[in-house]
Amino acid sequence: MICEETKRALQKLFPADEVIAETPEEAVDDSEKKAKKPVPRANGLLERDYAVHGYHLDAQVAADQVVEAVGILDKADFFIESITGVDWIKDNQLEVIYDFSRYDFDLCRVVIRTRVDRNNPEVPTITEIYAGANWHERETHDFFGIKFIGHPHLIPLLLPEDADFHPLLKDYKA
Amino acid sequence: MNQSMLTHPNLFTVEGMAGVVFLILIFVTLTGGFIACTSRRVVRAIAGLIVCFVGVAGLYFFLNSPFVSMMQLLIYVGAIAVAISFAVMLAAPEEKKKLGPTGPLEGPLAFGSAALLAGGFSVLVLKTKWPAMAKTNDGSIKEIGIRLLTEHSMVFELISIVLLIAILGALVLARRED
Amino acid sequence: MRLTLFNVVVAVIIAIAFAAVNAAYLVWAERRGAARIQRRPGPNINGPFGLLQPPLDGIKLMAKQLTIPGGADKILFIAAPVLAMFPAIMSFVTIPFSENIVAKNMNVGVLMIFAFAALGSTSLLFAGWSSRNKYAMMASIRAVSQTVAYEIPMLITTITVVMIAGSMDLMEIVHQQSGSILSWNIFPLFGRSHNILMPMSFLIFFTCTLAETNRAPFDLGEAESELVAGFHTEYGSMGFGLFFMGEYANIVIGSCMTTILFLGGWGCPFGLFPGVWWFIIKLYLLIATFIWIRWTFPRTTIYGLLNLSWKILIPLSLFNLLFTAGLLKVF
Amino acid sequence: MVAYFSEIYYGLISLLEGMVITFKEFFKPTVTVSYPYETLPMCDRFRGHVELIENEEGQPNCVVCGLCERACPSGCISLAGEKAEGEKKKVLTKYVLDFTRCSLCGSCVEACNFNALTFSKEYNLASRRKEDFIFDLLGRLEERNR
Amino acid sequence: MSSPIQLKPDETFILNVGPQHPATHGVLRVKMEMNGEYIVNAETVIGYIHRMHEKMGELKTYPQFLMNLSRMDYLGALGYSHGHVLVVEKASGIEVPERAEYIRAIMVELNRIASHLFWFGAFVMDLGGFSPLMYALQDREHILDMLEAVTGSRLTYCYFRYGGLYNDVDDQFVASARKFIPRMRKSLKKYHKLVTGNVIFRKRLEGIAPLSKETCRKYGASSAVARGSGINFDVRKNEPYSVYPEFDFDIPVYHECDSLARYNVRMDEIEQSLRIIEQGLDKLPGGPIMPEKKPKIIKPPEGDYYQAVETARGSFGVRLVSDGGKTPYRLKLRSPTYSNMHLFDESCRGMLIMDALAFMGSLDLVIPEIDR
Amino acid sequence: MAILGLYNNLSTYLIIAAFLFAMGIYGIIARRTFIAMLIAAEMILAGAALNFMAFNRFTSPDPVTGQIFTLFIMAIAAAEAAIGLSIVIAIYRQYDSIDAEDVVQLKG
Repeated sequence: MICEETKRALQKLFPADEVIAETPEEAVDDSEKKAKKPVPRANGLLERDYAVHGYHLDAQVAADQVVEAVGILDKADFFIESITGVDWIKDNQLEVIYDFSRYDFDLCRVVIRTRVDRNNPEVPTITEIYAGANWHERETHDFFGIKFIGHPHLIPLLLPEDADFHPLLKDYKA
Repeated sequence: MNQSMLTHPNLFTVEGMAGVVFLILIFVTLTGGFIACTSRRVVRAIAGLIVCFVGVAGLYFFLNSPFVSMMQLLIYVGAIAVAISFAVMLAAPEEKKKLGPTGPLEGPLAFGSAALLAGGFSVLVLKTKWPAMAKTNDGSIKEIGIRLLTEHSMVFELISIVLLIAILGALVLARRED
Repeated sequence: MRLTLFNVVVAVIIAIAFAAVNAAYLVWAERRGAARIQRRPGPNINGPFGLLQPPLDGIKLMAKQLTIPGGADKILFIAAPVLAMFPAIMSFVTIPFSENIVAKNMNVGVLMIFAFAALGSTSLLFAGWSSRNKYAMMASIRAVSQTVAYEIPMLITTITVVMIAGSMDLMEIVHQQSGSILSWNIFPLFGRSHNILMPMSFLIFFTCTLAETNRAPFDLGEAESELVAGFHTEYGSMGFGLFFMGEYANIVIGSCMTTILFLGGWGCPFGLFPGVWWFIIKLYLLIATFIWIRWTFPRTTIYGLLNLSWKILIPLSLFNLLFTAGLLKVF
Repeated sequence: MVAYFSEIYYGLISLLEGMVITFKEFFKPTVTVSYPYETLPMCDRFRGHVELIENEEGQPNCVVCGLCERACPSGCISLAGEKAEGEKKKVLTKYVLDFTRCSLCGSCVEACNFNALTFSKEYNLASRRKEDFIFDLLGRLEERNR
Repeated sequence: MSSPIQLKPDETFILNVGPQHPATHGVLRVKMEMNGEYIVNAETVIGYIHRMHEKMGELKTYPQFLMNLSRMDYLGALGYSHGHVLVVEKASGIEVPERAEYIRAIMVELNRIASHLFWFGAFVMDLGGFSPLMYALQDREHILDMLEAVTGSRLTYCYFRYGGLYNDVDDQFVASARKFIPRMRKSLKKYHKLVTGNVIFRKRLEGIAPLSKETCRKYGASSAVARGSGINFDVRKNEPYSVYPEFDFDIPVYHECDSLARYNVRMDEIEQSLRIIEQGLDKLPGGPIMPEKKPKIIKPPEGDYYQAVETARGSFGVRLVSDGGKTPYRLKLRSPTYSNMHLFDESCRGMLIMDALAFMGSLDLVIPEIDR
Repeated sequence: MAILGLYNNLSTYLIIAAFLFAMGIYGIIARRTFIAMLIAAEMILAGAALNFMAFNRFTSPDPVTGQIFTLFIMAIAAAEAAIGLSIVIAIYRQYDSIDAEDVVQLKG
């Protein structure tokens, strides 16, 4: 199964002890428990319940590990679904979410996320690996102001070309 | 003065009409030629050339040769002028440099020599008495065809070879070296 | 017929009027025909069957301001639409609608029509060039390369017919097809030609007329889905109107030529009424086919179009020429 | 060589096939409706702009609960009512629909629990002035009753 | 079709296709660097009708946002609503009655046919044939009439509700849908004869604009763009949702990778959608269309949810990040044409402009859906 | 109305031909781009052809020869234009200019 293989491959990104500590298979879906601990989740790989969340693997990596993690998925023939961001203003963090899926019937959806500091959001680009990430990264830059280091053409895509605001930030007021 | 100058056709006869049309044709020819040679824009020069050739075709028509007149339109306007326009569009798309008035020899010099030529020829033409001879045939299309394939067949063949070589040469020259 | 001042003036006026009325009402016919094919009513508000639509459109066009884009070559920009109309009207002069209805019959009639058709392509060239618009420029280059490419098979096919008739006089060509319907040039076995390839040359000629007049499926010069409006992108008002009229006038001339060269001109398949009506029936049937084709097919590509000319039409028409020459020698 | 001629032949055949189809279509009746002169009836569930429903006495069913106002995603409904002396229910005094912002989603009708709102069948709503699209539904109701 | 010729900088010129160019079907602009009729480089500029649906999603409550989905794609609106209601139902655990699911599937497939029909007409019009558009619109009109009779609107349906539907279908709808299926099959035959077989049409599409599997994967293409390149990918089959596993239908896949393959995929999809509708009408169960117990205010529990559906234009994904409030914390709409369009820049290099515009037509673009 | 009878006069044609020829000469000398020179050359040819036609009409006993010669001139002109234009295009490719002065390397 490709899911298992990918999981194994992705797990190599994390130090062994960390993975064991942060892989409570069932507990994660328990929303009440999660609500009690407001601290953002530490980096690690989670296996999610597909029926509830709609994806299988959820890997949170450090910003500098993104390229490596995406490279693993590229080798396993995943296609890029989307890239987006989430503004966790309470934690003073921005999250970048990469969605990957597969064309064949061996279903496996993988989510890779990374959290960066809200004041200095910088993530390396993955356009070198997936050319299709280009627009997705530009869009994320438009909406959240996340800078993708090494992106070839990081100018506003959906917003007007002189836009200097980032509408999806929670503190943005129109 | 020539013998034909003595006829004075009335404006309201067919001959008079023809005279008016002829004057218009002279005007068209010379204006077209003037534009073609002096215009600073290439495309205008080509337009002038086309106008000039249409005028010349009209003159041929007056010279009792509708066939050559139509061929003039077909070849010069339909083929040569269009080909030149094509070359302009291919070679000078931006028209960055307009055609300068001055060339290797300065403008006045060229004008002088051209005026000298035109004047000299005109004087020569008017001074000379041209003998007229009796016609031996009517110069119809049929006659042209027969003569082309009998008397002038050699030239005809050579011309076709020249054209063929020209086409091949043009292809070779214009090809890009990949 | 004697050439008098009165005759000439009347002939020119009739030619212009014929071209203009044809252009206007062919637009109407085209719109109605297209609507019928697409199961719509088409223009039906102004006058009975919408017959007042074309003059009203004309008035609207004339009332509009002629705008000249900045940076355009003004003289050529204005001259181009006139140049589009002029050859079409000149060509009408020599077309025989019946034995009597012809402005000036010339013994080089065929050649004259081709000469003026060649003049017509320059108008596209200048329109595209002088507009200072990239779309117009590309379109005009396309349109001219297309006309140049299709002139060749068209001329060769015409030469075939001229060889059979032994004359370049349009009247003469029609006269030789007179008699029964079977002596028309399109029908191979009974007429003068004995050439079984005649239907094919008719097809080649018809295809070439489509291409020469920039009609669909060969309307690359005004390919509206890629080049906006082609060479007349920048034209509004009567400039556009003249191009429009020129296009329809060219269609009429192309159909006239097809009728004369292949369908026996004013020759009637069976008596009934005078020849000129037969000529007009044949003419408008051909034009209806033009419209029918226009609303059926998608557009070709520029290379598909040139390939069709150079790889199919020219070889076939050349073969046809040689074959006809051989037949004429034999019979 | 065979391929060359068969390509031409089948190409011609395919073109003729297409022409036969358009020829057949030419003689079929038209299917369009010339709009300003003829119109089609709107279907029962057509969602035009909203309208108030009246009871038997010609008064609106509305009890001024404000559910529609809250349900509207675009904030185009504004209504007001007052409690008359001795009455139990509030009486609607103003119901304004800003049609320029309405996207005809029907949330207001769905939110209404008192059968007070419905969709009208009006669709000819063109105007040059913005003010024409501020509908006073109460006034419209009165006008209908007159 | 690549141009190996090295060009001098002044041998190219910039052609600005759009935002009001007839071939772009809306306000899309492509800055093309041309060498004659060949495209050297292209840069797509989008965002002219960007409306920030995602921010609206964050500001509006769940039911209030429903109507925005149908404004994303005006041709195949129901598919987009479907994705949204599915993710919210999944997140908040709402059970959907079986009848509602069947009706949803039927409606989405009808809408898919309508969308494909419009695309067919517009695509042929891009190639210069106008009449097929009118024929396609006639057939589409039947679908719109049916949908209007049920949903109350013709394009921007706001029909799906969390847990069910806005209103039920009646017998008249079932009858007209049953009548529609054979009629559509007959029209399809007509289209194939009029357009698909036409030699001009085939010449324009065969072998034009090849897209490799690898390109599709790198750009995340879906729908006919992927299936025309030999990728057997359809969310309805790969990731079955709703009642799609109950239906017997095929995914048309073509391996030619050219524009004609993409065309063929969509035309075959109409046929497959007809099969789904046929089965759906046969199997349509009775019962309610809304669940009996449904939370009054929709507040999905905290978490991160994703749902992909196959709309007429490809794989549409909705990511819902909820913090347990009345409004979503983050709502990401992954539109399929966004990825499909992105291909264009790279793939059109070296093509003739007319081929490139035919290629653009074969991508089935709906600009409001790209811009969101 | 003597002016209306001009069309029946050999000298008229010859003078027009002389003017065309002179304008062609002027163009060749004064213009510096190849295409303009080509246009001028076409005009010289036209002038010559007009001369042939005029003599053919008015003085020659055999009115066919002149026409045939004119036809040959047209063929030559067409060949010349084809070759000339392809040279122009080749030169443009090589030197990025159709200006005769820019193409200095040809001077040898």
